[in-house]
Amino acid sequence: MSFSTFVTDKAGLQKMYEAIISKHETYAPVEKFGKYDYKKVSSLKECDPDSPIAETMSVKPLFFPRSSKIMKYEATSAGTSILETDQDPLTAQRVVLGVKHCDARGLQVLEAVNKWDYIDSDFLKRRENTVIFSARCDKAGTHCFCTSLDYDLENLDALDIAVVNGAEGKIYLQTRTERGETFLKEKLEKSTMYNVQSTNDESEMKKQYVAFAASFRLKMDYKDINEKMAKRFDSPAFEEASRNCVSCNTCAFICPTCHCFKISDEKIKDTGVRYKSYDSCNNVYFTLEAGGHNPRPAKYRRWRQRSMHKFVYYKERFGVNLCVGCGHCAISCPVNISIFDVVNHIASTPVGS
Amino acid sequence: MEEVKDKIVSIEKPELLAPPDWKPVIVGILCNWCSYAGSDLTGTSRTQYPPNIRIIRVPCSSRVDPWFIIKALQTTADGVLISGCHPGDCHYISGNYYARRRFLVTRELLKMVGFHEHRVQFSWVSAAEGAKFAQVVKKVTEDVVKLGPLHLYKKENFNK
Amino acid sequence: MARVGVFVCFCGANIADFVDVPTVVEEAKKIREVKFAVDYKYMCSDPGQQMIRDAIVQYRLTSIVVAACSPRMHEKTFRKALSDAGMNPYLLEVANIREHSSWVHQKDKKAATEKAGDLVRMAVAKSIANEQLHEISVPVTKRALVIGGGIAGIQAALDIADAHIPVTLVERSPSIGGRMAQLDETFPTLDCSQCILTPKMVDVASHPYIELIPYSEVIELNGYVGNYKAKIRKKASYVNFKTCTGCGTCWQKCPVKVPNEYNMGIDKRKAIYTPFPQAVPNKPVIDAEHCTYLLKGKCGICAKFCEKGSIDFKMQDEVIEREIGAVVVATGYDLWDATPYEEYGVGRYKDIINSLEFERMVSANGPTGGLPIRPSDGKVPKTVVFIKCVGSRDKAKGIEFCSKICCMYTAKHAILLHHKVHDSRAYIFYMDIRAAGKGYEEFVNRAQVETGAVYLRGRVSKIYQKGEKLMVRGEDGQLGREVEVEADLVVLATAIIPYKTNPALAQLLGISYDKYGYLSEAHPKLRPVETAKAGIFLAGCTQAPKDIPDTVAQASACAAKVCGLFAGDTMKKDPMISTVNNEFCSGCQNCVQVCPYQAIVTEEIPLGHGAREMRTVAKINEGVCQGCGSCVAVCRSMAINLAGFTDPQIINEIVAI
Amino acid sequence: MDYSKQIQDIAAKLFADGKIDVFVGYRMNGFDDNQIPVVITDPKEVSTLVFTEKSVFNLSNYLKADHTRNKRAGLVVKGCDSRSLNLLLTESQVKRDRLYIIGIACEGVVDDKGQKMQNCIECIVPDAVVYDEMLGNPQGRKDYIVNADIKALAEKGLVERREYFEEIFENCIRCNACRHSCPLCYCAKCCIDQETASLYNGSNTASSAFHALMTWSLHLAGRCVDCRNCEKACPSHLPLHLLHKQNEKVIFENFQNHLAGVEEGERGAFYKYSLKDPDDFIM
Repeated sequence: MSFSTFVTDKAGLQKMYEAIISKHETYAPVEKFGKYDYKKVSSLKECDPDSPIAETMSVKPLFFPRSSKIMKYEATSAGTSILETDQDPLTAQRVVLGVKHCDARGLQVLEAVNKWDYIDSDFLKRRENTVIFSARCDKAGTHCFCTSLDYDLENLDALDIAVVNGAEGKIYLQTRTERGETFLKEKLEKSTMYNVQSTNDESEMKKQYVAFAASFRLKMDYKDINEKMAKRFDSPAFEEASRNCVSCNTCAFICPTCHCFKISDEKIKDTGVRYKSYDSCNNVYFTLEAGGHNPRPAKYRRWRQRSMHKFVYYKERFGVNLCVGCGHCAISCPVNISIFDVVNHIASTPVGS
Repeated sequence: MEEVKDKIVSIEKPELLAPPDWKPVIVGILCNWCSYAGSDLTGTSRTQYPPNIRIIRVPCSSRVDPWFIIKALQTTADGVLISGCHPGDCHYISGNYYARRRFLVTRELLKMVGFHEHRVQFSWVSAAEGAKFAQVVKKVTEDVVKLGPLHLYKKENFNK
Repeated sequence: MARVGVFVCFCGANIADFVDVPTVVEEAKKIREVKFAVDYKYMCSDPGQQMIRDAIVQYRLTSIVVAACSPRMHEKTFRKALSDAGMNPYLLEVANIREHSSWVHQKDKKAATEKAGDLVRMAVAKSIANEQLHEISVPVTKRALVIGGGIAGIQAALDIADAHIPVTLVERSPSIGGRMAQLDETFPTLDCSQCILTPKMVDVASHPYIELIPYSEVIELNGYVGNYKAKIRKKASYVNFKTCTGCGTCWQKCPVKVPNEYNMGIDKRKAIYTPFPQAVPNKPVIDAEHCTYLLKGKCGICAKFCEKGSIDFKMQDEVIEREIGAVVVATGYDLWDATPYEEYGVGRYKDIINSLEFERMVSANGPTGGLPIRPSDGKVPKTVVFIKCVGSRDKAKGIEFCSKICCMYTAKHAILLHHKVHDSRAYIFYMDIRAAGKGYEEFVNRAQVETGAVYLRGRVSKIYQKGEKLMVRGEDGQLGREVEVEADLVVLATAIIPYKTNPALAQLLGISYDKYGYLSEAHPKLRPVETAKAGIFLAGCTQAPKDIPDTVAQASACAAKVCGLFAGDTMKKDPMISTVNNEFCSGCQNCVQVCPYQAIVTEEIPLGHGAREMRTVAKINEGVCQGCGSCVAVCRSMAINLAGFTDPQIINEIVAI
Repeated sequence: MDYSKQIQDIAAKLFADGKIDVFVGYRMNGFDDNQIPVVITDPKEVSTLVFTEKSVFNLSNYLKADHTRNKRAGLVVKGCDSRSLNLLLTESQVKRDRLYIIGIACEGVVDDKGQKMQNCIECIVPDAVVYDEMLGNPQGRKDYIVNADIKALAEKGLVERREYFEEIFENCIRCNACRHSCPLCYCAKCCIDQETASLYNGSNTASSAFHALMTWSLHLAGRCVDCRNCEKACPSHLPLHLLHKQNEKVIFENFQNHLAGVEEGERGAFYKYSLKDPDDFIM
């Protein structure tokens, strides 16, 4: 199937967004306390699809909620019965506006693990029924390093519709998946109000990508990073790197690819709810066993686990890194530890020292 | 039984109407030596009070962790009453003085985050003040009935 | 999984009339953990308890909920039923559906039933988190410390020692005897005070189980019931008691004269002295504040004349320690200073004296040889006005309470005055005559009839000098007119107050005291002898004003309590106390701050398995902890929990409503 | 306010004299003009140390970590940081004889955008209260000012306040970064993570956030020194200081002007009492 490219202007795009919001269940970055989080919106005024990357939360919670209800149950002397399961079955199509490329890529990376031995149908269904419009990324943030990872800006199929700035106020819309293609085509067929023209000229878009790629402060050669990391399991650099860490767990909670969770029951009287909620491998109690033994009691070990999982284990298992280079962790870290620096530093230390 | 009038709204969330059969639930945490004994005296003297309070016995008001109040508000309670010995009468010498400090701070904090101040109330009731206990319960119940059901930060599976 | 049995009581009609008991049982049966629920007419009766015992065995129950009257009523009864069935008694929870439901919601059976159902549900939820608890045994040091050597301390010490329990008796003055030794005769029988007291004093000195430490004070008390450690400071007496024979040469020769406390300052004693001739021990001490040698390094006459060479000016205060199991506090009373009564001219007129000064004057061994005199001119008074309730029952100027003994001793004083000065007349201003006691009313009547004492009901408004006389103006309430009495001597029955060091003593003992300084008993009616701190008991006027019979009775009661405490080698203690989970304790020691009993100490434990680095954690002293839970609420890391009222138990109750 | 040179010299001397094993200070973050904390064990790294008005993070937080807790450490503290350090000392978490404290007479620090922090504008104790060596000119104690946000909130109606805080609790993602970055949250296992609490609040819902944040703020009541480490750490940028400032205000106004960690050996406001504490809110 071939995908199409359209060109429009800011007013046209806004009109289109308005139309989408009025028609579909739409999510977009909404500002609160200076931070943007993806929330359901009822008008374009409430949100900002071009929110600054440094102040925007990951889109992950729309697919893997911070807390999802597994089931609601009742336990009485008559026995235990399940009252409800599955938090939101999500049958209707929904739209998310203003998703950063890296963020969308995170969802793609996560699909692998969700399709693995246990199939998380909730996650997959949510992705299946969601059309993602990208944000107009045109300048890299301080901590961005997405281009350094195995990641192709021009052919990214993690998002459904790429929204790219062109010259002279032109905005390009490019469908990247079938879902995006169908959705956008249908929209454009129904209305002609969006100043949209089909185009085959992708040169301006390409130019934009090149400019974007050049704006990165952080760059590294990612090709052999996995190998280098794998050899440095015993590197003392982990201890050094983790020294500044205050174990606050923020990095994991805002990461677009972290997917550790815990199960908790909240029972009041006879009814209980079982939740699946985020957790972090940086948490000292994450690996605490019931018998009292903790295989990762020291901070650097938890640190190593997180780095190795992102750059070695996941890659070995699924062929991709569990990091998309969004830099959210470095931004949110109270002491500005950047995983980019850490991985680079570790990879550059001598093996076996 | 406190009569519930037909239109009661939750004071913190005026958009929510109380169901017609709504009855407030008040969690009462009482110290063993004064207030619990006082509440027993209310019983022995057959003084009547509204039946909405559910009493929990603790040894001393100083045993009451503000956490209990938060927990009660999150789950079952529309109102909370905490009662201990009068200052100077603590069976454990000084427990209620420590409790008093915590209560003031907790109350002010809850007020700030949007709970009406009558949601959480405190009293000193001695073992001899059976009549006072009945009055206190009556006042707290009447107050909470006026405030309507509590809908703030309730647990999802809480439905009473 | 928990298997809970629920037993709902009808309490005859008390519960059943206002709560639909079968509905409560049905509601209980719906709870997942409830495996058995039943109702019965009287759960506390023998058949009722038998039902519990049977069900425990038959249904393999793991905890029991009894829905009946207040747990303050029958918790112990039902706990015993559980023990009898071989179950840990602390697995019981009582739902109070009588005092808290049926009796207070008599007009609304539906609501009362619903509430009873909720109370049962809460008790079930709590009981699921109940843990097996075991009574705590605390070893006991079988030695009692008696503080104060007045009649209360003497009696307590003798009674305890007679039970072959060693006693350490600490007295602050050089001799035991206390206030009673200052009295002449005692009401209502007019026994000679000295005659009945001195044999007891001698008994104390010679008793094999009593260690008498005079001229000393308790300065520190640590530990807990059965295991106290007391520090006692023996003040330097500068006299070697071992060699001193008490011959008396030293105080005859001593040139320094000091107001005599024993005689209320009416006459003088020497700087080396025994308080009174019958003192026990009958050995002199040197008053360091007045001794010329000790102050200026000159004199030393006593040492020159002492044949035994017992005077030792280099003697120092000495601190000794005693391990003890129980304490009896008997520090006695003092007289209130009547200076605030300006209108009486207290302090201005020499011929106004207080009752103890009068007592000393009329005493056969007193400074005046048993004759009352006017301090101003030494003349024998003919008209004596006694004023009662000076300071007592006077919220504005003095103290709100009644001093209890003044009515009786004033009557006694009237009689004594009559005996000593036959042609005298006593006028007694009073508010009420409180003569409740065996033979007391008769005694007051006797005073009135025998001596012709004039009882005038009313407060004295003013006393002023007129020539040699004191004019006492007051009101005769019965006649409703003002009266004025021309008096030679005025005796004030001033209020009696606890000894001034009581608050400091209470603080070092860790017990409470009231606003007047009286030490507080654990319960005004049912535990009048105990304090809130286990193992510390109160005797005599340190707790409240008392006459001699009451004091002696309370002292004996203390002795009985002490003997009871020491009856076994160990003591049993309620297990509902705090415990520390070392894993979570971060050692911030805020709990140590708030514990009213100093029951929390710290200990060092290894940082981890086999680690050399140590960390500090809190440790509860089981013997001292009274189970208030103050520490639990301030423990942020939830490392401390209070057995019987743990966080899970209380939270379970809250969410079960 | 630039004490970089002095601090470098002091740290170098401490290492040279063998007085410390680690030094906790600030260094440039390497990509803009902001600073990050640094834990130095190698004397060679001393030259990276800086201290300016960009030295924001409260370093006493690092004393609860494994690699400093039982080591001899040197560190830099501003007024607020020294108060939390004081409390850590009082609550027996660190040993004074193991520390070498460089106190700063702080003139206030600025946030990422260069704005003076609100807590510095309202600062009461700008000078370090516990130190071995003081840098800068002590300014003395300042008057207590009620937090501007608290004042504004107090004027709002009940419903408005409720709506505002509901948003705070709904936007909380329960990452617990606030807790971990707080120097005074040193518990071996936080009560929120323990079974008793988490049994009913394990989820990341607003209700659980309400429970966690309220409990947390009450555990810091009378102890919080307003260093705002929590706010710096919060990925949702929640105004967490409101909870603490409210408690601080109530405690200051009602409990004999209690300020956390100012006096040596003084514990939090909940671990003592006065007979004069307000009683009028109790029936």
